[in-house]
Amino acid sequence: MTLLQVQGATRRFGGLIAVDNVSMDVAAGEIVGVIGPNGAGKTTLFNLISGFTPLSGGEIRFDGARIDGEKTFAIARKGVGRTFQNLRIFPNMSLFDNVSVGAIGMLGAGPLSSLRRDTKVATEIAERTWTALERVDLAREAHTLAANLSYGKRKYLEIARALAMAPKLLILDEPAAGLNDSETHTLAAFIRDLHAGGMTVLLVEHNMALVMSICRRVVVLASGRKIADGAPDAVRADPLVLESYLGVEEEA
Amino acid sequence: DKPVVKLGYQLPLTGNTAQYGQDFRTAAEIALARFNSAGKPFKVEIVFEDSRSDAKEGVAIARKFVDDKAIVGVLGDFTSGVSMASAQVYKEAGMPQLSQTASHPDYAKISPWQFRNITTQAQEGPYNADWMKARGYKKVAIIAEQTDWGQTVVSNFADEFKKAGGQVVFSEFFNRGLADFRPLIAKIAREKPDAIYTGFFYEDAAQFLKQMKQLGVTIPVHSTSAAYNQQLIQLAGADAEGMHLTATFLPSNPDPKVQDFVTAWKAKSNGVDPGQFPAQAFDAVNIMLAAVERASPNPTREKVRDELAKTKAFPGVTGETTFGPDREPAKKLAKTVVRNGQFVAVEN
Amino acid sequence: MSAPILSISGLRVKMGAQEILHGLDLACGKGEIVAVLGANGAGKTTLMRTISGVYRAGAGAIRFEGEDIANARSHDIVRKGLLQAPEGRQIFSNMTVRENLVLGGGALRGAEMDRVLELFPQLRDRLSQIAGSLSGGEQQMLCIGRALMQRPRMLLLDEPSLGLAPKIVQLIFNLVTRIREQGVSILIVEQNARAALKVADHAAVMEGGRIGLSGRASELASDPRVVELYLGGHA
Amino acid sequence: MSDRFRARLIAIGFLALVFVAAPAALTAFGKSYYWQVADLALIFALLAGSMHLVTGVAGLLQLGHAAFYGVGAYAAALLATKAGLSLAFTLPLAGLSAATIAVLVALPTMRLVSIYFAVATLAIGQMLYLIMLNWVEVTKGPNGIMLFSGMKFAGLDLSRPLPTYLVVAATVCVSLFVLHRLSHSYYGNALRALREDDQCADAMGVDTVRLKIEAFGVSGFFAGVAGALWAHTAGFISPPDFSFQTSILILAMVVVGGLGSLPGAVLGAFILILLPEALRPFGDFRNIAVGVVLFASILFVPKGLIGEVSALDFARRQLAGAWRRDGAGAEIGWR
Amino acid sequence: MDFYLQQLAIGLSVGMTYALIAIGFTLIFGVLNVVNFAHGEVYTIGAFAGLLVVTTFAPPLLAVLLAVLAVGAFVGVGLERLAFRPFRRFSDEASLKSRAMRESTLMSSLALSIIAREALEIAFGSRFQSVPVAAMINQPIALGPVTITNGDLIILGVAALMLIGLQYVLRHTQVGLSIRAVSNNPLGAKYVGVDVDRTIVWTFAVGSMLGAVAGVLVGFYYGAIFANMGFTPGVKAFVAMVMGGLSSIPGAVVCALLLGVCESLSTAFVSSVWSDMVAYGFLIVTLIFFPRGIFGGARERV
Ligand SMILES: Nc1ncnc2c1ncn2[C@@H]1O[C@H](COP(=O)(O)OP(=O)(O)OP(=O)(O)O)[C@@H](O)[C@H]1O
Ligand SMILES: Nc1ncnc2c1ncn2[C@@H]1O[C@H](COP(=O)(O)OP(=O)(O)OP(=O)(O)O)[C@@H](O)[C@H]1O
Ligand SMILES: [Mg+2]
Ligand SMILES: [Mg+2]
Repeated sequence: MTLLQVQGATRRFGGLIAVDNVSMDVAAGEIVGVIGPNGAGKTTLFNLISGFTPLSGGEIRFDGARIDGEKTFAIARKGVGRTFQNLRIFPNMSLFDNVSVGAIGMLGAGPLSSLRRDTKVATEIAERTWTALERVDLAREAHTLAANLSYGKRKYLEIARALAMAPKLLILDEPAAGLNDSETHTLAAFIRDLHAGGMTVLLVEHNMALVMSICRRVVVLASGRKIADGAPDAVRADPLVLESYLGVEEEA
Repeated sequence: DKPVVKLGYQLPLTGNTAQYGQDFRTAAEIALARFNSAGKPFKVEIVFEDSRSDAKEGVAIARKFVDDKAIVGVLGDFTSGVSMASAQVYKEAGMPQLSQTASHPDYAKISPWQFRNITTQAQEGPYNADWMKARGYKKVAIIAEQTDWGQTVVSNFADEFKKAGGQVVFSEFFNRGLADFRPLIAKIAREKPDAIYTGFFYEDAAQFLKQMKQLGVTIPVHSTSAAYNQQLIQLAGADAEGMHLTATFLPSNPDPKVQDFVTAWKAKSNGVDPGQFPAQAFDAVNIMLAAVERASPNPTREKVRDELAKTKAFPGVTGETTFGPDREPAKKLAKTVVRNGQFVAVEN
Repeated sequence: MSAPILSISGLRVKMGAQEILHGLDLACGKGEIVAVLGANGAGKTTLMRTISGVYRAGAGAIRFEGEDIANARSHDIVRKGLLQAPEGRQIFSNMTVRENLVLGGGALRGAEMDRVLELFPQLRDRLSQIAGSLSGGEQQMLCIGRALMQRPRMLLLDEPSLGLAPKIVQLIFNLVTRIREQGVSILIVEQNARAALKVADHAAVMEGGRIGLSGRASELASDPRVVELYLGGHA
Repeated sequence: MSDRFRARLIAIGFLALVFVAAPAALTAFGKSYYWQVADLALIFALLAGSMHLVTGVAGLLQLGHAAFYGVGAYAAALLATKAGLSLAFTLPLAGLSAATIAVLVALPTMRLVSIYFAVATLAIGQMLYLIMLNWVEVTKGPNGIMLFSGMKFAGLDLSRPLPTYLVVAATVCVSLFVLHRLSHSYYGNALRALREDDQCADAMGVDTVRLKIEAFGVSGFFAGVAGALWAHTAGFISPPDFSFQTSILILAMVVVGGLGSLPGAVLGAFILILLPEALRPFGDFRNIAVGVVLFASILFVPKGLIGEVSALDFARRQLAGAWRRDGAGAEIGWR
Repeated sequence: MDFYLQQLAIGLSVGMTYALIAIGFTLIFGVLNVVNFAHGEVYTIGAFAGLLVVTTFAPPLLAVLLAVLAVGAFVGVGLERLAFRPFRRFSDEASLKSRAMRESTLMSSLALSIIAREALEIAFGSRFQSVPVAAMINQPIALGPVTITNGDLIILGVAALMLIGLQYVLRHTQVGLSIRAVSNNPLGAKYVGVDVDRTIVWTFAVGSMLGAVAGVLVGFYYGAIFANMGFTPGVKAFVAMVMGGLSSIPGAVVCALLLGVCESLSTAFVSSVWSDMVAYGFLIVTLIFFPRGIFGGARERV
């Protein structure tokens, strides 16, 4: 079943066409990688999907319904969780509080029910938050301020926050940036784990090793256009991709 | 030693209206010094408290005064707003309150404990209306500050002026401390009135007059005793020339009481003549002191109140004060004009 | 190792009550590339910021060309020719690309600008674009370019390959070698250990606020612990 | 000691302090002045608490808070004088009117962020102030409104100091409890997310616009309640009580106490009300002294006398304000 | 028609006085992204300094302005030391991003402004000071149906000079670039070798010089110098700055003029008491259509 369907998505910034008539599908339970040179429009594509940037043309469907034109939070509530390329954590909040926001947003909890303690909503939020924190192994530090975290842990914090939303589609924008090889391995295992649990993942990554090892399908963007879409090995051998993205001397 | 009777005085000693409060304190100190050196069988002390023209501070001060059993009467506050908020406390606790300036029409109605010795616009407005009518003005523009007092300036004047057959061609308020009166002046000038009747204090008066000159508008200006202050002439200079206004107090009045006060005042304030408000405060304090004296020995708040109510033809520097049954004063008003940098009395 | 251009000894840095660097020693020879590896949170960025005078050094010495620059003010450090392309890029997001570069360049702007744009042709087309709207990789190029504008004697790079496409990463590492050939010494913090060890002369591994291992880059690249921890298990 | 038990203990201790110890001490002093100051401090504690929700927790710098205080005061005064309603009705109705106005004016400004929002609130505050001052037909303009009736409830005369104090204290305590629950529960977390990064919160499914409006409305409600308390205790209100200076005073309370910290806001209110009174003996210099104290406290404790972290920790751990995970007893606070 | 022309002229001249204050205010906001609540007091101090100079030496206006510039610079540097620098000791990320820090400087400058105002009040009283007639700059000049004053021309000249000078400095000099860099990203500025402290001190000095000159000019224009004179124009300048988009000085000037015209026309068409209402309403409407001010940039991308 197709979970996400992007059709002819276009986005212009003034004269610049950042995303140019891109179409792609993501089936439920898939892990799809999006790669492409810097400035190819990958983040912009993700912003279009998650509703941060309005489309200049085309349409986006999620779970069968059109979501372009919807408000960002409404799209999130439909089940699109994301992380940001330039980390966006809540620095003056504890890790627990950071992650809880994901659950709070999804449950749409209002002020009245918060007047009583230990309501069902509250328990549910706590439950989801702890689960997400444990999942990324940050539960022990749940009470420290997010600002005191190192870069790598912030990445996991962001992921945990998205997981607390219990999304149907998880969008990761360069999750491995700033991680060393062994950390990347851990991350890869982590994502595979998520996938095994049934999560659909769409990710942008420049770390080819990660992309090649976890994605069944890779979409390549260049200058806003889709130039390739297929199995990792096929994409890797594509001369166009080699030239514009990977460079001649290829990474191991 | 002599027994001590205490009075409270709540007034703005800091903040935007501090200049008025400071003057009241100076005037009160003069009055008090006279009284205490006159060989009375008891001594009076005045407790000054700064209200900053802020109602919440005023109410707290009122409570403080009420708590002090030795205080038998209170003077102040400056603005009607603060005076009236405090009045609720005095009403409930039974404390005579005499304000030198509160001009809100409802102030004295709050309870039998509230008095004031400022001429209300109920008296001054019609007086000015008749005066201006007599000077032959048919079309008049009115402006006044947007305060409780300004409201009474406009309504009392306009009612009488219209009754006398005049026409009010323009009537508007402005917010106190308005920096630029020119849009308003231009608007008045467009109506081509014979004269302008104004309700403002001396600072706004000075700005208004200077800016009229700036725009080349030469319509005669009349005002109330609130603008009566030597500072007006200092600030506006030649632009103040020819402004007409009423007053109950003239420093040039040869009456020895007045001259005595003027000398004492000048000694305390760099030789500047006192204006209407200090004189008002000076009289208020004296009226209160006289009531205390009549209520002695062992004055109580009730006794002081009753004696205040009996004040009849009290000879003050602002003329004689009599409290009617409504605890409002009746005063004799004088006509003045600014001429050669002086306020001078005129007949017409 | 040749005479060190930068030598750090016994450096201690505290953030609030917590000590993050506990007496760290590190040296970088003139004209050398030294790579610093380390897990997340090891304190690499803290070290880099302290060298540039952004954080206060609690104790210890930082000598640059023989002069102690510990706790010197950051602009004096820059003036001595010690430049950094920091973590998080720290570009001026609502100024144009050109203004960002010019700010880096001071008096040298004209000549250096051409050189830098030659290295990063992609920036040339975007000179008057607001820097905040650049893509992540473009911002990284801008950040390095900005540091190069001042003709550094020594360059500190904090994860320069972060967020860059493989092709650009290669470019950056080629660049690092080229910059070194021009006599600039380089201290580079990298998570891409493989690439970093390839270009570096020396390397050090940071663990919990101290230098754990250090030595020639080629030796470290075959050290089993490094292989295990930073090279994903295979050399 | 279980957290429930400890929370009860603290709550009982606090209530005893406010409703037994304080009145007893005040009665012993026998000075109505102290009662007055206590009432005032409580009213401003509520004002600061309500501003804390928007400015401290939700991070929306609010420069027009006094206007909602004014709307509440005017609503109460008009209802009491025109319709003869008693305190039991005027309090909630004043809150509701202020909340309604707050929501109405919030609607067009919710797209604004940071300082733009602050200036919009400043403008709205000034506009409401001008309405109070100049809409003479309804508000009586500069003449203000006098509540001859004093404070009455169900035929009881509450205008003596003790009953007045008890009414004020009870209202303020209940309101502060609600504010405490709002800012220390998950709802507070949503607001905090808004403060830290609204775009990011949006991506988490938080309806930021609605949240802003809600926070604004709730904060307006309690400011309105405070206004009603002021109207009934003072017996006379006029526009200058609700000017920009009052907004700044409330903001100063929140900042001195610690942005984001409810106990801080309350403490800040106590300090900035009590200090100028305590400094009366210094005469003309007392306001300079207030400035100096303000300056020193910001300089030496820039995160506030009770910072957000410790306030949250206390509220969640000691007051059992945390919500918990089913089964596992883990508490959620800050350490 | 003449009436409206006259009102327009008055509005422009009122707007000019707001613009004069807004320029320095915006400059300071531009570097620190914090509101300097004490700017109104700098303005007041400038006016008092000018008055003292005039009453003791009676020098020509230009000399008064120079003296006031010196006072302004001094006050600005002092203000920065006391109210702003102490809060830069925190360089960790949480503090840099924390609003508490930003609001701390807002409050510290507010506290200093309270101290300054109360001190002025104790020293000079809160009454209006009388300005010697010779020093006043309000000689009427008739331009056809419209009357303006020599003060309008002087203020226009000074404001234009300030505006053009600052625009040149900010856009075309390294100093100006540094100022904008510090405003945009103080941490980044450190990495490119900008002396952040010095840049900030200089900006404060210059901004306060402009503020002080504004004070003395407006003081001599209206002949109203008093301890609380900075409050209302300070608020108006703040509003103009925000309407203009915060960091755009020309934007602030244009909006200050708009505000002035708006006030005088609303007095003409409605009434004086409601003129502020119209001005604030105008602000709200502007912000609804331009949520980041008329000349403000877009929000940073995600
Ligand atoms: N708000 C904007 N205004 C103007 N240009 C923009 C804006 N957002 C993005 N762009 C431009 O659109 C292009 C695509 O940017 P995008 O961030 O999507 O690239 P990307 O593929 O994510 O690159 P990277 O891998 O470096 O993150 C870039 O050239 C960028 O400069
Ligand atoms: N402002 C701060 N206050 C308290 N602790 C901090 C602060 N900044 C950093 N730390 C802590 O210092 C340690 C080192 O952080 P640093 O950013 O230097 O690590 P790093 O080696 O650069 O990691 P990464 O590879 O993730 O960038 C981390 O444990 C971090 O939590
Ligand atoms: Mg991207
Ligand atoms: Mg780092």
